[in-house]
Amino acid sequence: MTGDGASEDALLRAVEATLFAAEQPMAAQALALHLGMPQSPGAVRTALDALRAHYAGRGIELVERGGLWHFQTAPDLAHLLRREKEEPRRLSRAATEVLAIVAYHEPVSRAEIEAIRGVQTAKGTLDVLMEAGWVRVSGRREVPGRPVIYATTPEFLAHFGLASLKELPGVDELRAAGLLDPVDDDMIEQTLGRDSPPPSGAEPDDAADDTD
Amino acid sequence: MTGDGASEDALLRAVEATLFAAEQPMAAQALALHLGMPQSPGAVRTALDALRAHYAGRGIELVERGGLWHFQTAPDLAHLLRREKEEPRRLSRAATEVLAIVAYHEPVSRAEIEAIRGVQTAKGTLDVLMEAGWVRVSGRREVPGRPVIYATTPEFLAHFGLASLKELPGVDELRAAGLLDPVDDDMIEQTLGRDSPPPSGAEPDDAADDTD
Amino acid sequence: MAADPHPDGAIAPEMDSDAAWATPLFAEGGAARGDAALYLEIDGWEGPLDLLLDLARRQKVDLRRISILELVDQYLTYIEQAEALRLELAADYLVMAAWLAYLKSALLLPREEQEDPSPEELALRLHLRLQRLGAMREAAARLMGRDRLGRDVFLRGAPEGLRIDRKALWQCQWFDLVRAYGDVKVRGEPVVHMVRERMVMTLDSAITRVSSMLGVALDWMELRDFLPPARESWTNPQLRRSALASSFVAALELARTGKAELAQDETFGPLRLRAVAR
Repeated sequence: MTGDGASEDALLRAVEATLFAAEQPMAAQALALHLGMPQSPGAVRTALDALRAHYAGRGIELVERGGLWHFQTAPDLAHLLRREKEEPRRLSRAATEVLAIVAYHEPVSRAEIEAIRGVQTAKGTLDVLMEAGWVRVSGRREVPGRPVIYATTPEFLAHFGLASLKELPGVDELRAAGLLDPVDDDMIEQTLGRDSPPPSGAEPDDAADDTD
Repeated sequence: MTGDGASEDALLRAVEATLFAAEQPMAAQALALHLGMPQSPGAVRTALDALRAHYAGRGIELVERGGLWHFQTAPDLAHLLRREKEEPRRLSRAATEVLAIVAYHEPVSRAEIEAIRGVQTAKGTLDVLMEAGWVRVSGRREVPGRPVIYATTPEFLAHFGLASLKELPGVDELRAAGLLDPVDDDMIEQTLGRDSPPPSGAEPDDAADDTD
Repeated sequence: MAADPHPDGAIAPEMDSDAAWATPLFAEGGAARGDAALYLEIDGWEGPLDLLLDLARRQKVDLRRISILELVDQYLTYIEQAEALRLELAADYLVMAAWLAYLKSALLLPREEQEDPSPEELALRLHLRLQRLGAMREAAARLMGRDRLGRDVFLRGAPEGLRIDRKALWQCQWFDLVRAYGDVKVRGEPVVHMVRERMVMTLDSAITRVSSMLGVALDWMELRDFLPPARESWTNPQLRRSALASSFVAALELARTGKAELAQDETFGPLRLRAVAR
């Protein structure tokens, strides 16, 4: 603090550290008071300007808003603070079933999906499929209650490498592939006992006949 | 990101902004991951070194503590900042001694701590250090009784401004003088085998076994 | 510390701030407090090793060159004087005193009468223990005196924070999709099958049938007469029972809505119904 240069540098460092550690933006006057030099707000302002110039273009900048100074991350780097991290997650069994039903029966209402699956479908399951970008709301069915109906998206076809939904294997092909082999009675019992009943007795029948 | 210089500068700014905004110290690897370049921790390390050099002597500095990096105010400005900050927890004499023993001898069991101090250590003393986040249980020693062993944490290094345990004050001299040699297991066993406080009857034997 | 007659003894040092213990108790200039102070500070030590270390430092020489004999004398004097002042001493202080007295006598006895380990070796080991403790005490003081985060150096006061929005990248393979549909179909089919096998007459069809038959009937009719004739599929006893039950509920429903009236002359007797005249 002997020469002017040295004392200026010391003030610069003090202002820099104080603003860095401060929990709130600070006015030049408050900084001067904090640094024990209430008579020299001008010197503090000079230091603030010098600091602002030093940080210009760096990853951090010193900004003044309504007379209050604070450090912040450079605005063009704001995307670094909010980073999206994509985590691969396997679609749940329920969601896969719902997706398959939408693909085979589209457009289809939630009640119809439930009827086909034989169990109630959680609201979140369709949300997950829409978040994944594979299912969309395609309108409303013109029946009483005007239920929302769902359909697949072009992203769905792209993800599964399909030119169109017609490329999905038919029921006969599924049977040939052994994917429709009867399950044993215990399993049926479990399925029936575990899940809530379909919304109506008749619907599964109709819906199932659909694809034959 | 066209030329090398430009991309280096961009990385420098990104590392600077990220560490500045981070609420916790970050490892180079974590920074690389956050910046979407997990394959290039080396480039991030180069940027960190450049930044550390840039900030040297300023009011803020970039430091590495146990592999984790953070910005902090320059130590010589403590007098300007301390007045408004509350003092960190004051440690009891016993707690400071136990902390030093854990740091210089880690990993170390409670019996080993007691053997060095010559008194039983109150349960609460280690708890206080663990609550402060400076000491953690690091496992069990594979000897009869499988005693819990303690070690320091990255927070310990950060709090005391140590890049690593190698920077502990006087650690080389103490090691050269044999004062950090492992405490003999027999002695610990004897210490543990007694109901009376360890220093009492055990003392002469302890001392005798100590140097074997 | 159960034997410690000074309950504060175990606690008081814990309360001391690092500065408080590092300076007055162990300062080389301990002479300032005089001998009298020594006895009053019995609470100040955490066990005999602590006291021995302090005594060793009072020799005002490097800890490596202290005289064990002098140390032993100091300790024994301290214990004696404490006893003279009727201060109760913890057992560990007395045991240490006994051992030190033994060590002293061994050190003074002629060499050839010694057993293993030699008293010199015992003294050396005591010495090393004091050095170890002394080293840790100094290390602790130096550690506490460093530039500490939150006391001397500070992190950023108001960091923006890094937020990572986790976005699920949903994974599903073509085969998973197709197999899931197969599972749905397989699960659905038996349900359908069972419905077909358990043939029923629905309430709706019973109401339709009963009310249309009532419309043409002129007089009381027995409920059973409303059932479909037992031909073809209607011979199935299960289905007939279902039809009877449904027709009965249909009759009740028609009576409730005022379209029919019911009569039964005796318990379990035939149930008759007829249309209510408009």
